[in-house]
Amino acid sequence: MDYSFIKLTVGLIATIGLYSILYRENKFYRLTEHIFVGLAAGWSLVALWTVTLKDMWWSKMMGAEASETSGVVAGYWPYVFLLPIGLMGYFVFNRKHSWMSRIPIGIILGLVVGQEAGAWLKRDLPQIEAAMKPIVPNTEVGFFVPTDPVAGALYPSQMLGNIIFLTTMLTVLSYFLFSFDFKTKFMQKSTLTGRWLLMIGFGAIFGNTVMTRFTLLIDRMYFVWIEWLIQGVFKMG
Amino acid sequence: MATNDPTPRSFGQRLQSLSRQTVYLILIIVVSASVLISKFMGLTLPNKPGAGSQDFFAAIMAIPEGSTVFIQSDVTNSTRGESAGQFEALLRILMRRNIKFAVFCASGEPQAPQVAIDVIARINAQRIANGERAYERWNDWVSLGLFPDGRATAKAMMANLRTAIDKKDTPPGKPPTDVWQSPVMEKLKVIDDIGLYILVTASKTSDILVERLKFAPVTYGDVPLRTKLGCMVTGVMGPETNNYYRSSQIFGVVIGLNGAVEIEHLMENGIKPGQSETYRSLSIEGFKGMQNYARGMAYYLALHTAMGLLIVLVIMGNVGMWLTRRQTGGGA
Amino acid sequence: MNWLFLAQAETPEYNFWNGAPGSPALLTKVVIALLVGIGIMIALMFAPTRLRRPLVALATFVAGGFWMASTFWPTAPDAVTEGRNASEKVAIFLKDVTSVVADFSNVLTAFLLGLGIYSIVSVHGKRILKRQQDWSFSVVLFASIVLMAIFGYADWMDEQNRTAAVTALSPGFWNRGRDLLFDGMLQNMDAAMFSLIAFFILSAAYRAFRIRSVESTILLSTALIVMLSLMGVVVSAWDGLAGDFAGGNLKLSEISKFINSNLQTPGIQAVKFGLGIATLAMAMRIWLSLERGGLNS
Amino acid sequence: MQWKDTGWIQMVFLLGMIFMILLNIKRAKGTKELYIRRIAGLNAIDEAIGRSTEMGKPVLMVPGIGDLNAISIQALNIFAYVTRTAARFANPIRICIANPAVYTVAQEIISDVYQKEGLGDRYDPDSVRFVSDRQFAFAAGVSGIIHREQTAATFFLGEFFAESLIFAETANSIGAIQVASSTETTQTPFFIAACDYVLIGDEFYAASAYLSREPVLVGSLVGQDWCKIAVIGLIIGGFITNSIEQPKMLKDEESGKMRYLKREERLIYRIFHPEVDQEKEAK
Repeated sequence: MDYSFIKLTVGLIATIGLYSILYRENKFYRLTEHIFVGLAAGWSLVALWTVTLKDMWWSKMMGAEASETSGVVAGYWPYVFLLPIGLMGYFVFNRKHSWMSRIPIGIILGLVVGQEAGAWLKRDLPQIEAAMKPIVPNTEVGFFVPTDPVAGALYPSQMLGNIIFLTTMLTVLSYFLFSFDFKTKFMQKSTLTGRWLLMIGFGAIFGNTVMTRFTLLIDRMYFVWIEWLIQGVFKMG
Repeated sequence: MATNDPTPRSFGQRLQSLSRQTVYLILIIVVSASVLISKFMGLTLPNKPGAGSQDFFAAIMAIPEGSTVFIQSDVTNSTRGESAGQFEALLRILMRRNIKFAVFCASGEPQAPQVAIDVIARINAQRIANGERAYERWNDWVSLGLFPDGRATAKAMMANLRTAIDKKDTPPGKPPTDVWQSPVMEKLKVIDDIGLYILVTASKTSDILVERLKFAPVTYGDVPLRTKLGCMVTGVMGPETNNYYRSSQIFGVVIGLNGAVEIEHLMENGIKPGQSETYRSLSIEGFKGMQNYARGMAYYLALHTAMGLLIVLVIMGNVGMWLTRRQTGGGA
Repeated sequence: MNWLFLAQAETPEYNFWNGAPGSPALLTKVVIALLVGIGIMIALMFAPTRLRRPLVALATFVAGGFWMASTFWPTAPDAVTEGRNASEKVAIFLKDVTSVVADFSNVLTAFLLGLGIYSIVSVHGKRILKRQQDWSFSVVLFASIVLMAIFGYADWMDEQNRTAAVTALSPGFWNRGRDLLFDGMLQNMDAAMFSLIAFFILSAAYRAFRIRSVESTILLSTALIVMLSLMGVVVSAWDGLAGDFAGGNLKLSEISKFINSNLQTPGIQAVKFGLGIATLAMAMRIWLSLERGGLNS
Repeated sequence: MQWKDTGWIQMVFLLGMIFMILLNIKRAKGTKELYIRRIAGLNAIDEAIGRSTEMGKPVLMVPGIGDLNAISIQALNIFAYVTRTAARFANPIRICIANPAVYTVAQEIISDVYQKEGLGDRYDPDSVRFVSDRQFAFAAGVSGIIHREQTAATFFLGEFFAESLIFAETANSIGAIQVASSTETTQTPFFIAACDYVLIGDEFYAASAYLSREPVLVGSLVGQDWCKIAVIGLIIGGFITNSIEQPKMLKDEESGKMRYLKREERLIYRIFHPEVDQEKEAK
């Protein structure tokens, strides 16, 4: 048995172990689950230094010697202040000083939420712009869009689409108004329509997601039957 | 469960009460059979590429030869089913068109760079077997490795591309060297110098890039692009990423397994005039006669049967409910 | 002073803030700074109660303030090199510091990982000590952590001393072990767990998707059309049947395109607009420490 | 000096939104009762806790698998409410967490809830657990907890991705009551299929205001509504402007024929893309 087949077989056993939950909760699943969580935690410990702290913190603080291919990199000592800040988090289990854990948390949160305003500008505003669709058609060009359309023209069939687009957008937005007590029939209808039209979006998401999930299963079955059985055991193809 | 139920069941109730385990078993059988049939019969199923994939294909076919494309590949083997098919198709096109690329991961998934390198090795082996030129690491492509924080990396690339990428790769027969000395990277100074920025992802990294990257509009041949960012995403991320495509925040989007098949189909047949919705007169030759259909098509039959099964089961459930209701006296 | 704390190709200029790698000066500075940092930490332990909340609020405000400033401060033109005015200098400073600050939240979160590991050890350690149900599995869990950590680090250290060419020729013992644990087991477990969802989707759809209300009917019929439109065989058969009837608009590909661009897109966009605004509001409340209860109680 | 990427109009709009949120928070501090519409899923929280009390089984809470950000904090704020109710009935709780920083905050918030209720001795630090920071190891671990502890009520609120359906179906298979919400719209349909009560979109953010009636939160919610109305207004204004310009024609400089306006020539486009004008000036 060569190494790559052993590796495939280990993967197969792990797969069967996790799939066994489909029948019912059992000891084999429990064993696989604990190995899984253990390996993941072990890997986090490895990645902690090799992926995060070494490059993002230690090398920047201590610098790097010159090598054949790159020059000297200076070390910047102020990076060391991050360590005591991080350590303050460990006061969380101390009743008297637990408030100190909020300092690193506050800094992390600040660094994350501070980016939200900028993110909103680049993410949402262009979509708002794209939602501003014209609804006055250029009727002289025909009803449906031909294969060779007039540049810049809006065909009546497109207009209908744009009206539906805007109706959906505005009614769905109106569904998410929480602090207004809608007394008028029109607004009540609008929020209800919004909820219904929202379901179209969710339906589309459902359809697309089904594709992904089934593909993952297909890939697993490909692994089991083609890669393990046919290519691994029977050494074919 | 079913066996403990003392009351005799109607047909309608039975239709609704397949046990979970039965449903699971049917699914495994259906999918396994389809995968095996597809493998041994080598089926090619029809497909009709959508606008997102067409625009994506048009852009990577229009970009000038010799320019450098950034590929941010954030996928691992856990979404191999969809992502690998897309990634392989992308690589085949880039290699056939002699476009240089730098591949990296910016999602903190330590395994992703190796997964990408493995795929490149596989495609390269196929190229050599087909008598094509091997794509050489360092001269034709580089691996920039891992950037643990996508947000920070995108921001840093916008601010200063040269300092944001502080990585080494291995030239043939030499020790690891600063990537900026590689032919792939040496001409780049700011982020607008890259040809295209393509994201292959199974998660929300598309949001992160859209929120942080910004490109000046550019025209490649007949294809005007308002941005150089394009995405290959899994089906789940499809509808959300599609919004960015609809508002021109990305130039094209390839969604899921169907998208992988669409790209393979476009590679085979190209785009004929009038076919592309966005660029009506655009005409692109495909790569007829080369190996275009690959992993996407290998899984496509199973996708049909599995989705067909889901539809049948949902119909069964609803017919069952309808029959039961009718028996128990009207719309009770 | 040089605010660009990053690697540069040329020999760097040394100043108060940095030092040559491995030099005694740099080490001394690091040690002194660490001692000062720990000193500040100890001093904070004696901070009066009324100062506590403002201190946390100040930390949050300063951290978030950097990104807010870099969002709202106008950018400086790239071309000019001489004669910057004060506001342009600030803009350049913000731009340079971006790549430094960008990593901070990751580094801090990494320092907190110990707490997470402590939680795992505490839960499972107690189970083993008290011989509770399934304690043997907890032993397996610890063994997995230790194995993975040992092989992971050993392989990494090994790799530091190896060139890429050697790795390809003969993977060492540590490399094989790590590969088996990570690629062979962990990655496959990821994929297997991920693919379980296919089963769950099927059973959830079979059990729950009934045409009961307007909402469920809409959701179900859209899902059906989208799924059919993803099946190439169905699309080509349907499109063939529909032909050019009604301007070719009854083709399945056209119908799904219409739903995609005129109903699905605005629906999802509107939800995300709401979420975006709510996130922005929440971000502002956290940044300015306006929340009562929870974090700021 | 320039706002090259965005232009000052966009900055002003963003600042205006922030101003509206802050203004309403300030405004709400003075008043007592502000209206919030009924949110169905939230009324189910007490029912779910009540049921798990009857059965003597634990309440499970998962604040998603995201990093420490506004979403996780929001989820933990809702869980603080759930925990308070559960603590009064001496109901055991389990909070499973996938990020060490979120874990730290959760320990802090939850122990605080018990202290405030005067039930400090009932608090078990192990009830807030860090399971794994790897997505599917987390999913496997939480599924195991659901199966073994037979949780009677489950709350999945926060940033969920693919693992959402694993949790929801597992909990469904043991008959637990489920209240769920994901800020990821991609997961909402699956929660709709598998859970009893689902909060859609930013109902999740409205939840803490609805539950606590805290003036700051209620005021912020009102401010968010103002922002949404501003967005609606912006869209309406935009499509009217675009519609007015739609029939407009001008003479093409190259061919001399009449043609419709190009995208870049429209007013709205120029407002949103100031760099277009700047580039022209530069030429």
